[in-house]
Amino acid sequence: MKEIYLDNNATTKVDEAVFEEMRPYFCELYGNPSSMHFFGGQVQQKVDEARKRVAALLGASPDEIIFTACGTESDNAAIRSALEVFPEKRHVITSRVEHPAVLTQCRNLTQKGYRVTEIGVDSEGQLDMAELKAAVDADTAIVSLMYANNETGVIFPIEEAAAIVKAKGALFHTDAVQAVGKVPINLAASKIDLLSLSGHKLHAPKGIGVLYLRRGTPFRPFMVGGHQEKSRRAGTENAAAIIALGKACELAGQNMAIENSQVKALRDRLQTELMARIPHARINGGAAERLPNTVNIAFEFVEGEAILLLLNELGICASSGSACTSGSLEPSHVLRAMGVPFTCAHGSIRFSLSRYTTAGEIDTVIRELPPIIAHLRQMSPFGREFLKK
Amino acid sequence: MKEIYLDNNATTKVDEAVFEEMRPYFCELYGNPSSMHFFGGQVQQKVDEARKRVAALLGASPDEIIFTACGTESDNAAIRSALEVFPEKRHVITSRVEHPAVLTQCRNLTQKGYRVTEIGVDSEGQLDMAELKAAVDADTAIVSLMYANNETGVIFPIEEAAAIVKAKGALFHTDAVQAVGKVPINLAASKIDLLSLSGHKLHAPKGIGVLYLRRGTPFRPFMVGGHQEKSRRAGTENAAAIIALGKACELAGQNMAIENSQVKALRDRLQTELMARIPHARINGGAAERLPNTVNIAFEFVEGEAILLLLNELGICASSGSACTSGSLEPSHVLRAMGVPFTCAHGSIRFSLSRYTTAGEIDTVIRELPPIIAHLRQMSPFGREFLKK
Amino acid sequence: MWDYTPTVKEHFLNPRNVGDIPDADAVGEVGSLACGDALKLYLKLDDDKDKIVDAKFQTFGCASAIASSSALTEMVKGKTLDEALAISNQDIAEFLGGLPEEKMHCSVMGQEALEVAIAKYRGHEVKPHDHDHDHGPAYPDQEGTIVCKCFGI
Ligand SMILES: Cc1ncc(COP(=O)(O)O)c(C=O)c1O
Ligand SMILES: Cc1ncc(COP(=O)(O)O)c(C=O)c1O
Ligand code: FES
Ligand code: FES
Repeated sequence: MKEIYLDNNATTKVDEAVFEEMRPYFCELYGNPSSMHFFGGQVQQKVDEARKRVAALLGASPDEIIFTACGTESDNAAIRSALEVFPEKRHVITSRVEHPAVLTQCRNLTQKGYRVTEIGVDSEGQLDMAELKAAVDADTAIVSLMYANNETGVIFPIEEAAAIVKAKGALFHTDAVQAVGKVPINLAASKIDLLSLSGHKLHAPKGIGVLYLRRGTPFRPFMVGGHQEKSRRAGTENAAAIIALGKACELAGQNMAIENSQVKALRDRLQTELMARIPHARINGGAAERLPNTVNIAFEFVEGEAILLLLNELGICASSGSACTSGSLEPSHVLRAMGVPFTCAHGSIRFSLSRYTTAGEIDTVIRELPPIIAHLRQMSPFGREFLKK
Repeated sequence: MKEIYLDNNATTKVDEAVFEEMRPYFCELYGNPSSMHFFGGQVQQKVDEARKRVAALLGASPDEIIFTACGTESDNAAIRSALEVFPEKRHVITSRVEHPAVLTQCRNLTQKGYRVTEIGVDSEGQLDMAELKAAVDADTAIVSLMYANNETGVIFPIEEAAAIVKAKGALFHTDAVQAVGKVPINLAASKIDLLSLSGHKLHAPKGIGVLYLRRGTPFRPFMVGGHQEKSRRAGTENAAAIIALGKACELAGQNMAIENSQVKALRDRLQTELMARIPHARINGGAAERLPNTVNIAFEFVEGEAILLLLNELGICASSGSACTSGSLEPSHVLRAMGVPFTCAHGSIRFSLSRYTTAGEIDTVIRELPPIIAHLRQMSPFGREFLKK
Repeated sequence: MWDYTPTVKEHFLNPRNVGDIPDADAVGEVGSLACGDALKLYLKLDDDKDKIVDAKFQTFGCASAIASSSALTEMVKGKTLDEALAISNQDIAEFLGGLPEEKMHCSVMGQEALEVAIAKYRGHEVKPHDHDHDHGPAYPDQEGTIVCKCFGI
């Protein structure tokens, strides 16, 4: 069965050009970039080139780019660093809808005596800026707010938030794992101190991430050992993956327009058609500014896993909540924070497209999903009651 | 120029079979293993298979294997976990010759009020067991001792050390990054609680490691976020690299005999011939039990970086613990801990072989190195004096 | 691996003026085996004892140290002692087309050896030089700039 892959916020296909770029660095040019011989040195040059490419996509300078193993590591590193840099500050701010890579870390801090404020969102998933403004104070070490939400695609007004935070002397970190490559980011003209991205969300392989660290920002490394990455992240450089990420960032820059035209048009058609064909459905965060590739729809009276598995039977890959929290019984913390009623939250499905998504694939979903929802509602006690009316 | 690669303790070539095994998981089977659809599920199965293969090489059970990003992460995770598990214990033990991934971390702890004991080694690089015995007490949270040294190849009596440590109730961690695949390890019949390995040292790619965690050992995750790896290590699973590591471990098991016969024979010939042809040289740790692939030779009156660069001109890749490769003042902490005189420490070169090393390559080094040493000694004020005599 | 310029490589692979001058007018020696770098510099002056007509060196050290020594001996030839004294380690690095930041200290030795040689020749007191030049911090400062590059690989 050929998959129809609409789960690009979970992970993406490695671009063939990205694969070709990294391919020689496994079996042929496998040297350690830090070695004292030409065989490592030639890899170092490619790593430097990759660093420049990543920096170019972000409007950053190459020495502000620290390669990590993934988005989670970047998030963990950013927050831990701030706490070590400001040992006297005992307050951390984040939002209720962050990815677990930020949220779990922050919640763990309450056990260590930190004050942790989780800023709320409105029913469209938009950040409560007044609450943020009221929360930052001189005791705040770091504020970590995501650029765009992985479940709903809702985009936070990050620059505005950063300005508020910087005015109070706290560090500002943004988890931009879902935003990079989908919306333009120019760190040169920004107040963001730290930013996380993850390669496998933008057609680079899994296992590579970046922590952007603004020049001059105090920092303590998370992973300690050798002096790689200018002593900011120890461990042998994952050269092949770094080189791949460099290429992926170059391509992301070139494809940004496509994400915001072609991909967005397909996403828009998907949501419009599904909303037209399926009653009692709503787009979570539908009225907010969103990523061009993401739509999260709540279908009342049915349950997400059942929808997913029936879609799966047809080769259609989507998700409910985030991949890493699945298996838990509670509906997504993001939808709960938005106040989405339980009846809807349980039946919410996220479709996330990419530049590989075709119109034909979208047509298939538009055709196949309505009968699946109808079928499940037919089976559901609440659904049947509703259908009777 | 075709390289003669004798720097396998720095990193290794990815085995072609390993590459083939992981190759489909970039552009075709790129699903997220934790996803709710068949497209991710099929990757999950391969990840499980890889976990079994890694476990088989170590004599461990699959649920004791936690995939990490590298050896450094595994080392960091092991030590940090022990401190969180035993917040009341304020003592940590390691050795003076550990890799920076362990040593830096331990030294940082002294600033946080921990007592850190660094066990010394004798002139052959062998661990002082009496010192270890005297150092462990009820306050010791963890003892971290490397299985085999990356610079000299000297193997520590790890099982004996583990027995001493476990008798006192501390956790025992070993950095086996250089040992796995070169010497047999059977964790089923061992007292080791935690063990680190790194894929790129055994013909898997860079960017993948393992932390072995004995069943029942208390643990706190280092990287927090999603529930991957049974909530013991967050972050999207690096599926391709995990699958590659599984294959590499399978091959390592099959090639263990070769490492200890063919590779060892080449290493022995290299060291015997170089010692016969070059006066005033000594093998660092030569009298100790060593890894079959490693030899570290000190050449008096000359400096390591100069040797390396002249070898490099001939395509020969090796490494040195010389300060001058690092631009720092002090030579390798390992050689200093062994009491190697500064005159020798600066001119120490490590050759590390692999199953890809050929007899012809070894012949080339045996032929080319003696004149290089003679040339540099001719240029060195100390060398000239010595040559006059 | 260090980013050495072609000139550094050339002077390392084919060092000029290696050796000694048995009837040297001035000899300067800095560093020691223990330090990991040492340099012995010989100068021969013209009949007026003013201009340097020949220079030779012996170096124990890394590629930068060898190349710096070689460069220095080329630079001083034909210079008066006072002109030679004006040569700074930056000048040596410049002559080589630059040195990596972490390796700048390797060129200091050349300048020091020259100072010692000339001072001794002129009968001035020589302050002991070995081991007093700054190799910089091995660990990063707040800004994250580092000098040391030991990766423990
Ligand atoms: C003994 C030892 N421990 C740890 C490491 C760190 O491994 P990695 O570079 O994969 O983080 C290495 C190699 O670099 C090593 O030789
Ligand atoms: C918003 C966000 N942050 C962080 C992560 C974690 O990234 P990774 O899986 O690369 O660790 C993800 C995806 O999993 C994400 O969507
Ligand atoms: S002589 Fe040691 S670093 Fe240059
Ligand atoms: S010569 Fe002594 S420190 Fe450099």
